[in-house]
Amino acid sequence: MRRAGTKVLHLLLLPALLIGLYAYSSANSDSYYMPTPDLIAAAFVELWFSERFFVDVLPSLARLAVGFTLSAVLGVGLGVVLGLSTRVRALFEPVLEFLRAIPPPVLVPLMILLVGIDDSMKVLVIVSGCVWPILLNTVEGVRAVDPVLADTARCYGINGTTRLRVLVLRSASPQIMAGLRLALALAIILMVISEMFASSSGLGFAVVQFQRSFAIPEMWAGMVLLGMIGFALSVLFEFAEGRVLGWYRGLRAANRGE
Amino acid sequence: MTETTTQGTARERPEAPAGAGGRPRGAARTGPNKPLLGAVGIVAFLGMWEAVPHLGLVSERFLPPASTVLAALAQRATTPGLWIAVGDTLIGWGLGLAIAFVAAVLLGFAMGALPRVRAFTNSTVDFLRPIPSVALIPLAILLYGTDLRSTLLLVVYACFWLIYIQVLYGVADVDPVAEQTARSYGLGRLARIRYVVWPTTLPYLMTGVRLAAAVALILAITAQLIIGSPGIGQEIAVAQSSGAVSSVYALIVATGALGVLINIGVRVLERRVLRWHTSVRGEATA
Amino acid sequence: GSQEADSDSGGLTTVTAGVIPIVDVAPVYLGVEQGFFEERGIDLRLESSSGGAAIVPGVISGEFDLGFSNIVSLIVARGQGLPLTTLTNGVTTTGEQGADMGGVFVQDDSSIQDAGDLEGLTVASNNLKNIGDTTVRQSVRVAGGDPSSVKFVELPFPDMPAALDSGQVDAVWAVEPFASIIRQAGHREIASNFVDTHPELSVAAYFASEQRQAEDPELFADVTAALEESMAYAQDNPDEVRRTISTYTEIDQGVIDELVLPRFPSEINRESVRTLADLMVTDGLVDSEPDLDALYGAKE
Amino acid sequence: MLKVTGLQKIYNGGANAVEAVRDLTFDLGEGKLVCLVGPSGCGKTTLLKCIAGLMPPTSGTVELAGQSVTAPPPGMAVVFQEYGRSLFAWMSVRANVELPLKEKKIPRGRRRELVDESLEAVGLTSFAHAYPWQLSGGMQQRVAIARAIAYEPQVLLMDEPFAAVDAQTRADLEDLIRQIWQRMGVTVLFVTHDIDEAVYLGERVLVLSSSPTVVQDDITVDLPTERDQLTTRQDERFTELRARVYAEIQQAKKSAGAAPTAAPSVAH
Amino acid sequence: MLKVTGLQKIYNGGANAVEAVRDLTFDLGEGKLVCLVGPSGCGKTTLLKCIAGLMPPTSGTVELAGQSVTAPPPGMAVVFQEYGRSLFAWMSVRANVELPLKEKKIPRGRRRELVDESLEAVGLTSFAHAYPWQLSGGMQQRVAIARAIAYEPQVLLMDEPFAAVDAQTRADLEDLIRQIWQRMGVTVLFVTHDIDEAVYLGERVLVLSSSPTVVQDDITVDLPTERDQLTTRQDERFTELRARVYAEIQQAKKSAGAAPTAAPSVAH
Ligand SMILES: Nc1ncnc2c1ncn2[C@@H]1O[C@H](COP(=O)(O)OP(=O)(O)OP(=O)(O)O)[C@@H](O)[C@H]1O
Ligand SMILES: Nc1ncnc2c1ncn2[C@@H]1O[C@H](COP(=O)(O)OP(=O)(O)OP(=O)(O)O)[C@@H](O)[C@H]1O
Ligand SMILES: O=[N+]([O-])[O-]
Ligand SMILES: [Mg+2]
Ligand SMILES: [Mg+2]
Repeated sequence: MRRAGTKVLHLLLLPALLIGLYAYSSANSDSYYMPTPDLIAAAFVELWFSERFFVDVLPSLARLAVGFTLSAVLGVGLGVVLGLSTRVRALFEPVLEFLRAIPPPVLVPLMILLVGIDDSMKVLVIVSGCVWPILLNTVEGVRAVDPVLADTARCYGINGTTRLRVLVLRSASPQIMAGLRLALALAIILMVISEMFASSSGLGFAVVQFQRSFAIPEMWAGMVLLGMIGFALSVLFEFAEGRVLGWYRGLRAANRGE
Repeated sequence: MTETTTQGTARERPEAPAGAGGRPRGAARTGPNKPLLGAVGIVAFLGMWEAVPHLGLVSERFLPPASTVLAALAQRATTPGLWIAVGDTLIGWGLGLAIAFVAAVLLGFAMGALPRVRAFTNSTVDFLRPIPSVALIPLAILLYGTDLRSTLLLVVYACFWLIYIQVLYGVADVDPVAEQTARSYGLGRLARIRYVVWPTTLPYLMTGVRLAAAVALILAITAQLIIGSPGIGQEIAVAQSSGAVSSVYALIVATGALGVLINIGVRVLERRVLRWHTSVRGEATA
Repeated sequence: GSQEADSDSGGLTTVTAGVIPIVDVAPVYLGVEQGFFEERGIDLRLESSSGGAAIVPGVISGEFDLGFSNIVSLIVARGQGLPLTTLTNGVTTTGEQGADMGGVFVQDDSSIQDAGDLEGLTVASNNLKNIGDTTVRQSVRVAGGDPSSVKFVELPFPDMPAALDSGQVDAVWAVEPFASIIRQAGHREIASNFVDTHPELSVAAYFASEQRQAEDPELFADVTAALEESMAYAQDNPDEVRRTISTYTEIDQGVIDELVLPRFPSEINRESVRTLADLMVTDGLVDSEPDLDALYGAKE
Repeated sequence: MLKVTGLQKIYNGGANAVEAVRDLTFDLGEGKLVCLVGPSGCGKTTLLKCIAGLMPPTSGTVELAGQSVTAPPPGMAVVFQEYGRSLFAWMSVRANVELPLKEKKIPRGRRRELVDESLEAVGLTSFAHAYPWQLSGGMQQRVAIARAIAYEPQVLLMDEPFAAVDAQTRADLEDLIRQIWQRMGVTVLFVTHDIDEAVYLGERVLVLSSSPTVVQDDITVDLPTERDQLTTRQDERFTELRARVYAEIQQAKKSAGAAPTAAPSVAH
Repeated sequence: MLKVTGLQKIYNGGANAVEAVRDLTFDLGEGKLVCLVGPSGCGKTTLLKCIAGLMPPTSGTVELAGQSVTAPPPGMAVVFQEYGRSLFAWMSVRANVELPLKEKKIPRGRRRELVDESLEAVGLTSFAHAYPWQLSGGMQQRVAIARAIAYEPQVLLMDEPFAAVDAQTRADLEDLIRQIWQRMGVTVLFVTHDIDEAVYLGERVLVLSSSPTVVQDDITVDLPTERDQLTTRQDERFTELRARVYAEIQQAKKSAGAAPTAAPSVAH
């Protein structure tokens, strides 16, 4: 009971303070771009407790899911290959760094040329941005595999996919999880960016549309929803991470005598 | 895959296979070839790019071949305009990255050291992180107009989270035995941060910096693109709205080249500060 | 932001204008060149921005003293209560079918013959719920089609030539210089949507915030006069316009020579805007009848 | 000096609890050198960590110089069983040894002296600038020892500190520890699994039972204070004591073997 | 079976090179049990890694069953000195032992048997489901040993495998190794720093010099094949051999001490 209370406090205290602060400053400012929280809340209810949720939000979430999953597969896959071989890494790193530095918005025309303007383009935009944290973290995690453990695996003939599964991926997993966690938030951001092009619906499209038509409370309501989605996904992620990194957390806690 | 798995441990890589004369060959083979391999990669990439429009896979009007774009870039590089734009972009990039770095590191270490406080911030952090920088543009303009500070706001907002999250994971990675050693020898909290937590976090931080360096560049340029403050982004915007396709790609190439240079810088730094780390020491001779 | 218009050393008052680096704003570049602003003690600084999303908040915050935007965006902004009013007209359609500064284009071998054939098809517009889709719907309506069945997708103008070329959309609504680029690529124009809406349609305008204007009415009178003089000059000197364009854009000279220039009357054609506003109501861009008088301000 | 009372430690690894230490009570006068032996897994490391204030006991108390220990007390040095992981990979050997001295605000000149002396004592002078991971196992362990002795602690806790070094080096290091102990009056708690070593080094040998652990026996080593690798080990009394400790440990293990259900289950 | 010829190993840590092993030549017949002793840091681990095919020697060759070793040969098991780091932290004890058997495609039933037997042999049956980091140092080391013996190797390389266990357990494990060796005819190379252990276990003891290392001596242990912790260790020949090995090691260390410049410099 007490524990649940603390949890709720952890969850809500700071947001409540921040909302209070915002309410205070927006009430004392006549800035058009800072509507009071009640206006935002009203817009939120009106917008998202309607069929818009199904028209705009769900398809966006679907693209988000596909984009994130693809990024994870691609990032981890490529990251393992690059992490394991100095030479492959030397070969590809400059090109990858080149691509990484290019803003997704300016790549969109090229993507339209290559894959068209439908959902696959949007997924590609998401992937093009959020694969990087996963890729980089995987590379670094793989590079840092404990040499004693790697030697052990080699001696016992643990090769190929087993080696990948039981040695490389597992020991890199703390760092891979860091990458995935970053990518999750980026995926939401990129979902919005992707819907700035060749769209006619979607949550990102809606937010940009509100912004352009100066429907400011609605725009903030969209951002709040983005934040909530981010929060919900991160709770899910936390859960998944707890399972994947259970050993790691135990290991770190063990020596503290817990 | 099988090739790399049978011979790819971090420790083993630097060692040379025995030559007939017993002279180590490894250093000679992997060492100087690294930049060369990178150059090969770039050349292959440019070759593919050159081929795609020539083969008619994509119309030359929309994706000019690499040679055309590089020529356009070379031509631009003779004018001061490009260099001024690069300079403007790098200022926004560097300042934004530096601010994000300092803020994220300070806060990350503070939160790592104060898990109780951190528990109160998690929900807010998770809520704020997915809010896209680009959606903050009107707010930025309203607050700071079109000057550098708007760009900085966007750059800092996006980069801060990247570094912050990396630092949190890094701080959590401290080896308990090392931590206990430090505590038992009476190292205070600050000393432990400096001598134990900081080095453990460094690899994570370096990855964070590499990520953030590119994101900072991306956002500096996106901000210029949308807000119109001077820099490469604005040049891209002008070229785009003029339908000057080669110019757009030339500027993109300039951006990518900046990214490559920045990464080289970070890698050099990494080899210095992480020479003790498994990921680097395994390749020390390479 | 420059809340107070700064005075520079030459005794000129610095005024900042947020503009988009496109053909439409050539008159102000010309006006600066010709000294129309300086004559009135104004040092006009032109800051290029990507579009209304940046210019409107810039004007609201006082970062820009004035800005350039299309009429529909201004009507929407005013409808949302943003205290903006127009200064002068920006650009007006040529009024000539098939020879306007913007139009609807299809692939040359497409079976689409006129706007009526767009029923059920996909058309790209740079922004949705804005001037493009509203006027294209009107073209469809005029050609006897059902505008509600046309599907619009958002695509930036620079991406339209490629999207049309590769058949990813059935038609695009594009303006100069992309209209010329698309024409030069051999595509076909099927409608002049501005003309279909109104032969004298005011497409864009210069605007400022009410507050700034109230603070410094004389300055804005001078700005407006200089803008008007610039527009008149541009209207009379199309070659000058083409020459200026090459100074602030990177449009290919071959395209510049072919561009269809808009007209630059300094007066907003209120009847055409009324028509547009009615279409906005019909198409659901705004909930209620826009108060256009508020948009024009209390000047007249 | 050091007083352990009713110490119990239960590890709470998830749902299942492991009672590593059941009930330990003993004390240790100032300047004493006590060796701790016991079967593998009986809780020696656990006990040491509780004494060092690195781990809170489940129940019972640890007092050092009359003060209850809740955090690592000042003036204490620990040599960890996991010597490899207790060295900072990012620092040279020298920096590893020097770091605690810096924290102790020892002036640079003296620090230098202490580091040089202790590295010399463990035979690693020429490796001062190497990184720990460039050293062999035994060398790493000696770095950890050098760090502890350079620190000039009042209390020295050592967890199988010579496990990785060769016989000759081990003998040298044993003598080094006794010599430091005698010269500086430091209180030493020394965990070892080598019975000869325990008897040779200690004034007392504490024998722990199998887990869940209690003190099985507390044997006073009544050998002369001046000890010597050759003569002491040939001493008859040495052999007797050695045999007694050996028997106790076998006893400790047997009782565990007889009651295999007493072995903690860490299943999950 | 195993033939090491002119083996040299230079570590190339940055600009400065360390010649860990200078010139080693020896061979080892099939089914032999040879112990390797030598001063701390003399290159025993380095040698083992070269033999295991984990590290290419700088010059010289290693041949196993007539084949030049360039990668870990099949049928070989290694117990690493850094036992803690050689266990997979994300797997239970049981899974750690079972993993190589899975890779060897041993059927499930047999695998189960092997794992159970080997855990039983090292006394860890009740910890099968624990994670390695829930174990004490000695227990972790025993997991590594269990993994090696469950693997049923033809060649077994062990690097100070009993360093972290108590005397009694150590004696038991020594007997276990001899028993497995006799029963299965496995070729064993056993690194230890315990001279008694080397003599008790081996058929031959190889003594290495200080670094840069050569073979200092090669001593045949002419004790009866049936050995026993009590009687063998009381055997006079045992004491003689023991003394000889001890003298050799001291010799090895002394020659290094006499020429301190021979100590490799890892400075940078
Ligand atoms: N983090 C942990 N979680 C659960 N159980 C643990 C943990 N650490 C130790 N144990 C258990 O506590 C018991 C005592 O462990 P400890 O490391 O103190 O033994 P030890 O006497 O030092 O053994 P050794 O001589 O092998 O080092 C063991 O049974 C071990 O399994
Ligand atoms: N990665 C490395 N880089 C540089 N030098 C190394 C490295 N590994 C080992 N050495 C050096 O090689 C020499 C031999 O090391 P090795 O680990 O083989 O010794 P060892 O005989 O196993 O010693 P111990 O009994 O202490 O385990 C040592 O001087 C050590 O400093
Ligand atoms: O925050 N970003 O818009 O990338
Ligand atoms: Mg222990
Ligand atoms: Mg070794």
